[in-house]
Amino acid sequence: MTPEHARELIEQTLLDIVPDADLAALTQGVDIREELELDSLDFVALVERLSERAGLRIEEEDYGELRTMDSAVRLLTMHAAGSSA
Amino acid sequence: MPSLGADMETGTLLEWLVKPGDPVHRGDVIAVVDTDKAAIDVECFTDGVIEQLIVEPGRRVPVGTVLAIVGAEPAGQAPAPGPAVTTAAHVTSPLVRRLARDQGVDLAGVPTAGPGGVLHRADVEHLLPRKRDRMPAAADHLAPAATRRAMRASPMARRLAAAAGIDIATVAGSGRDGEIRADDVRRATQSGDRPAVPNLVRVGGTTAAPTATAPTATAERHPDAMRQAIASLMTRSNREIPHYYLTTTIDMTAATAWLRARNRELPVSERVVVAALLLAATARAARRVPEVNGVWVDGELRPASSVELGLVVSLRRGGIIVPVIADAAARSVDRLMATMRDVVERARTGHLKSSELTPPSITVSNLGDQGVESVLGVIYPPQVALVGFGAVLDRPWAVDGMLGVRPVVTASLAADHRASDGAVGARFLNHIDRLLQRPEEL
Amino acid sequence: MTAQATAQVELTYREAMREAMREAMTRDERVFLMGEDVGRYGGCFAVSMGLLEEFGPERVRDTPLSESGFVGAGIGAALGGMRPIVEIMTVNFSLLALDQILNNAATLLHMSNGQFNVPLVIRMTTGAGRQLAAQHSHSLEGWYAHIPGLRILAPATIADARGMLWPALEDPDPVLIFEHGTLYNVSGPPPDPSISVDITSAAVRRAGRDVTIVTYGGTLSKALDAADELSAGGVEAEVIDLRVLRPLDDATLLESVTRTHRVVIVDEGWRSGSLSAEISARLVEHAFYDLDAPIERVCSAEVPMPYALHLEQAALPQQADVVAAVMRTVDSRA
Amino acid sequence: MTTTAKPAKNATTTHRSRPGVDRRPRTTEFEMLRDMTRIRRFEERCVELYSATKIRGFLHLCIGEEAIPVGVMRALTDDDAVVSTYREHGHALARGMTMGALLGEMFGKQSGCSGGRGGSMHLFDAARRFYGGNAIVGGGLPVAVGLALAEKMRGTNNVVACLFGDGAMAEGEFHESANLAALWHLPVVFFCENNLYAMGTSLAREHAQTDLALRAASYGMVAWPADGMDVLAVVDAARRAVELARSGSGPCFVELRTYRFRAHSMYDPDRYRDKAEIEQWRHRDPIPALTEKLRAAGVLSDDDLTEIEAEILTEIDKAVAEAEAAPEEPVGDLTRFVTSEPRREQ
Repeated sequence: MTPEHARELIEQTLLDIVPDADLAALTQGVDIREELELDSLDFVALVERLSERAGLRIEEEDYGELRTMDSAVRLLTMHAAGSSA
Repeated sequence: MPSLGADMETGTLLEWLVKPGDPVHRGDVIAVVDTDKAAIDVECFTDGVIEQLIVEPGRRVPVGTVLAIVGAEPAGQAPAPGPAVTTAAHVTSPLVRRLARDQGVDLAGVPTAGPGGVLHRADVEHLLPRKRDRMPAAADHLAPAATRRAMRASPMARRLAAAAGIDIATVAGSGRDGEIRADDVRRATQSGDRPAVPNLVRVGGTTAAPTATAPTATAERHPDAMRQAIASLMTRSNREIPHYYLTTTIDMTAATAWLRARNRELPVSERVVVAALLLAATARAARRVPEVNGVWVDGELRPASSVELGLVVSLRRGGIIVPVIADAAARSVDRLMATMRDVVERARTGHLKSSELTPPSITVSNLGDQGVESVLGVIYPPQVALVGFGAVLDRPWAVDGMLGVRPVVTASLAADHRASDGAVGARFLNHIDRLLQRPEEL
Repeated sequence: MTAQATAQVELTYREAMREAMREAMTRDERVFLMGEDVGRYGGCFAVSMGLLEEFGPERVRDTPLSESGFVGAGIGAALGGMRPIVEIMTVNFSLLALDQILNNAATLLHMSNGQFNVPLVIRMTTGAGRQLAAQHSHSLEGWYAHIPGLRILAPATIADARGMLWPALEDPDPVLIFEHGTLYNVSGPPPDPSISVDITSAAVRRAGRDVTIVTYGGTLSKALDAADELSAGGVEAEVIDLRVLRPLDDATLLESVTRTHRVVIVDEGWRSGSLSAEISARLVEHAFYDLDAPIERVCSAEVPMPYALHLEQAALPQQADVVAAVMRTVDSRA
Repeated sequence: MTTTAKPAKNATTTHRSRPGVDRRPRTTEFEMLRDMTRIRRFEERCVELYSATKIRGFLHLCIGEEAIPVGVMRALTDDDAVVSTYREHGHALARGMTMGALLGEMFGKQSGCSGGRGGSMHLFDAARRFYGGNAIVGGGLPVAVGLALAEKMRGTNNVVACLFGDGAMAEGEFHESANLAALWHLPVVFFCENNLYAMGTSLAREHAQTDLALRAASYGMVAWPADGMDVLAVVDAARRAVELARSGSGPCFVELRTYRFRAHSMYDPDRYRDKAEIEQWRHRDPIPALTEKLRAAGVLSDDDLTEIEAEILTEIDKAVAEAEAAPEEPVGDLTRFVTSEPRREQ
């Protein structure tokens, strides 16, 4: 999975949960949960959909990787690399 | 006397077609009876011999009264089980027995007017106190028209006056005929509320947000309608409810470890978040402490029969809505998780069902999600408690004298001092703590 | 025949109901439409136009003029495993089928102790306002809302016209859908298919804090116009669209009334024994101590609907009547 | 002066001569005799129970018309559907519903086939596709047409038997139903039990054209009369009509000419019929008629009759005891099934 594909997938999933989210604000180092005010239920929904779409199982230990957009993209490109696109 | 029609209560015996000593067979017509509608033949349902004609022609008797006794056939056939029941002293019909039972009359002692010890309805009725003279004279309980007019106050005005402890009669009515309205009472009590302030929500389920199915744009043009509703609710809550606050810090090591291990086995879609455990523990604890699970109405605590758990949900465009999870104490952690996800998602898209907005018996605020350490909430009237959970954070923690780092959560209770006092509140929070130490039993 | 533009900018109420029927018949082959002139003629109000050509005479059945006959047949077919949609041209003719609707459709499940369900949907046009005079202008949905065992719907918006039919067909009990005659030509943006439409709750069409206007079906637009007029005068009216006339969504009504403390009910039925009477009674029973003014009702005049336009308009509830009623609740000096 | 029909033969209570040997021939005629007798004895007991206020409300008996339920139900399969009227005890028993279910219903008990909610006029049994009695004269006809419409649209080859009286022929719903059924070639058989009276109104005072079969034929369906007092004739007519309807050619109408020996209902003084007419019809009582035929053919003995009566008496007594012992529906369930129960949350 390419970084561009991963980023697009993450942005699409975020929009599912917060339809009017301002994705531009998620610049380098910005905490996604704080910026979009995601509570634990939103976050578990985000993880569930990302796992489905990326075809990989995101464990609770990996939650730290989903803090910022860059780290999330890295997580997907690395782990989902092996999975079929 | 057989029942020969749906609404037949009594019948008049017109004539006998048999006399004592006559043999009779099943299906023979033995008498004719008048039923106010027509003369109808009366059949005999047994074979036997007429022994005695009890009721003489011309008499009106209730359905079920024994008209005659059919003796056994000489061939020793058992006497026919006639409809009447022979008690020791009297012969009574089901109708008479039911009347007696309803009116609480002991049949044994009732003198019988008819021959042969047959008890008739009239015998029972004349024992009952006559109803007519016990009715109060119709006129006296209607207040004379004049005084009634002077006091034209709306029910709400009366309630506000009573709540504010002032005599409604002293309030000047601004209506055309001197009607007294809520605003008049507010002005009288100078409670400072602007007359136009929306009145407070009396029923729980503080939804102020219009449901999303409103197609017209106007619903959006008045976001402050919700803000005002919340504002007035909070002011009333603080004014009317004597709050007391308790907080405790709960070691979440066992809970988070159990959860993490369990989630690893479950598919991602069934993963359970900490909030579900906190709800489960609160619901179970609330079931055990009625003083925090109910409503304060008309000066007394009314404990709820089940735990109707209100969940404070913050809406994306600001404002809050408090859907209720019915009978939360009886739901497993998994079902609470599923229900919570479903209800919160629908709350945010405005698809709550009206049944989910019924008054909760206790409410939980879970602002911990937003990283706040502890939450001191304001109770939603008429409830008597609000539980707040902060975020689960790693904190230094002493265990058997050794210093370590442990995940902990601050749980707070805002409670109504009229309904419970500190000791009860503390017992409630400690119970939540104990439940969270053995998450597998939740 | 209205042009069936593919990229539809606007959708009429009639097209929304037609689309709903087409979707239902496509999704479930047990669903079929039966009624007078629903097939070749395309429906007395052109709602079922084109369905005969698409689904054939077996599933779009023109019936003889035998309301009791074909409504009873609808009940029997529902008992027999089908999911019929029976169209009675107007509520005025439904009186000929009242015995079947009341004594069979509404009663069978209870009387048979739960053995027989009647999953039947009956659609009929209702209401006045098109100078059809007394026999063709009745508004009797309130009668049907009196009968236990029936669910009564009054779609007032395009979204409800499009969305209510499918859940109604899925309901194992008989559902009656009343479509106000003046709504068929109303057009609006096509409803968002992702938003599911329920057939259980009322809807707050306009939030407001000073008074609650309760209405349904053909009088919703008049209530909303009255609310706008009132808003200019500083009175914010909340408008509730009942959507479901039985069972009534008491919770939504009470929640609103306990906030606004003033109520105006707008009902095109005759005042005596009308649905507005029932709603008023419930509010007095459950929100008595929150009422700051007597409940107002704006209903049709209790007359056989006259033909002449000026008389008919005088007999029907109008925007001005609603505004006047609201003002009586807000300021008793009005 | 109404007298109930005497039992076929004055059953003496002699002891069965040869215990253990079951030599009864299993011919269908024998079964039909037993079924008709079973209906008659059941309804005779209902008269007693009504007089003793155990059964309330309205009670409509079919004594005298037993050939029709026995004959018609024999022509149907388990998958066919039956729509009846308030004079339905015979139809229900012949369709296979138990005496306990019927008496429980008339006693208003929970053990009744409708849970005690319907009473004598509203007996329902989904398993046997018995879509109930109907207290509205003609009310069942459109429903039967609808059931047949469903059978046709679902491509089954089931038939719907719709039973009703001559009174219903004057209802608008007969006209609408007959026309719809013929127009859409539906598999429904209209069995008209013409007992010459619509409650107190004789045939000639309720119909301008009293040839009911002729009237039905005018709707474009096959229609013919048959002797409703001869169970063999009824079976034959019913079979032909059901086969015709099952073939898909459309509805049929069979006018079964019959007579009820008792009043319209327990509430009817029956003054509108003269006794001579009743006596005259008694001579065509379907039960003694079949009894004589079987006796003449040497397939029926006194012992057989005694055994039939004893079996039926036991069955009735058991049903009465069951009904009396059965509980009433708890008042708390009053509103159950007004609408369907919401699907249980998992």
